[in-house]
Amino acid sequence: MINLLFFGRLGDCALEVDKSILYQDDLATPLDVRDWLAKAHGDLGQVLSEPQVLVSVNKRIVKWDHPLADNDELAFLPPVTGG
Amino acid sequence: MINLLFFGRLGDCALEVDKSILYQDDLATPLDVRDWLAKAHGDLGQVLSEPQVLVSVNKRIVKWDHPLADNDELAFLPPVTGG
Amino acid sequence: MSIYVSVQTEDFTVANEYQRLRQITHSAGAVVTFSGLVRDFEVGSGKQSQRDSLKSLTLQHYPEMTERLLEEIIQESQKRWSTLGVTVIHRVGRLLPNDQIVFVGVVSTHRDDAFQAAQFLMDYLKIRATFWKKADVDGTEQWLEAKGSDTAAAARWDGSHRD
Amino acid sequence: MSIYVSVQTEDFTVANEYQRLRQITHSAGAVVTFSGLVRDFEVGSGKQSQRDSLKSLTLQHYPEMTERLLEEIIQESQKRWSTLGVTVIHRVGRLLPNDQIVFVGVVSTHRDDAFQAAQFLMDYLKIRATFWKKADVDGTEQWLEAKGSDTAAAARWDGSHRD
Repeated sequence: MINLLFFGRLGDCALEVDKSILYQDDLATPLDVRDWLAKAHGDLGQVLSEPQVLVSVNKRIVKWDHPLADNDELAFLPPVTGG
Repeated sequence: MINLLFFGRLGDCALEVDKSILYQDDLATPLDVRDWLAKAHGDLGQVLSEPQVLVSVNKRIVKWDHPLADNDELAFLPPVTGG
Repeated sequence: MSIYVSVQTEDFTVANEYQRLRQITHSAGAVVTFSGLVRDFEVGSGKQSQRDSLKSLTLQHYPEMTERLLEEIIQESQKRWSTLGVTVIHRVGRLLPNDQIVFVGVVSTHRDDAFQAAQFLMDYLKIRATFWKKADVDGTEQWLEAKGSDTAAAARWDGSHRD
Repeated sequence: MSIYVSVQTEDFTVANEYQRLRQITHSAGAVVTFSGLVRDFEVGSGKQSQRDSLKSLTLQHYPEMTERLLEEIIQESQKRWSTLGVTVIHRVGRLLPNDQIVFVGVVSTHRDDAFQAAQFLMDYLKIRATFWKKADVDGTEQWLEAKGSDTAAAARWDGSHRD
């Protein structure tokens, strides 16, 4: 399984999304997952493609072509607004 | 009268000095007072002449040729070390 | 060097945090504390029309990742300034105007280190730590946008200058 | 803008001073506090040989003049930064290692103003306000010399830059 997390305003666009997806060969990178999500949820695909959105795997920021492994935690992060 | 104050290490050199002096024509400026003090107290005259020593009249920093008036409070201030 | 990091829903007490920092070492010469408060016009870029309309802020964060990032920011500050102890506390959950939201405290031997490190920590925390704010403005909830001024503030620490 | 200045023998409580600043206005977004402590190696320029040998510090000041100068320094800071409240407390009399000696607190809408103003106030207070320190080092009393580093610290604010 790949566990999905959507933070900030991304969460509002991902209410309908199953947060646990089957780990499979054609979802090998965060980019693959994003494209796959975009097929079923066009709005979500659009916000996830904004250039400021970062992606993390197991709580580390990674590039969009980072290889995914089974049981990874994949999170989509809009620009932070703490402090 | 002119009231004299000596702060910090200047005070240690002025223990013997009368802190209240008669206002008179030949003590018309802080410089005059300093020179007059130096006559009786050579050590004090020396430390008061160090370039870092500032002088104030009635709690305002002034130049050494500032005119003195009766009842002025004249203070000699070494470099400050607060904070 | 003593580090304390906490992401919490509970309020913090500046008095306690100050005492904690002060007691770390007898070499302490300077303690700087920064406390951030929720302003009633947090929304947008200070538009007058939105003043006084903020009802609450809700802070979300990414547990574990946030704490680790805060520790990394503190380690980064230690490369630049000589500090004896650092505390970073950030609240999450629902906050009201005038509530305390973030605390940064630094104890050092010399005052410049404490001042600079505290300011650096706040600047980097704003652009690096995984917090997100949602504002309730008169009953309408909206996620806040990142501010360009925060990115600019953090950028001033780039390069090798220690000042 | 609310100003509180005090030169006092009594200790101060950071908690109380923080509350005073916080309560000045609901526009407060940032509170910065600086507390200076008496270090056990205050004497000289940090020579290791004199570490741990400071028994006490005795602070003298020029009553009325000091308070006026502190107010002038605060007014000067207001020309440069937008602050909502400033507190400066300086203790005089006999102090022991680890005692609190000076407090500067600033409340502002934005954090940069509070940080910069607090640092400016400390820098100028050190070179302008009429305080003198005498150290008791193992039973020998000596007046402390002004530090060149303090003059340099204050000089960085010269010119028109607000950064």
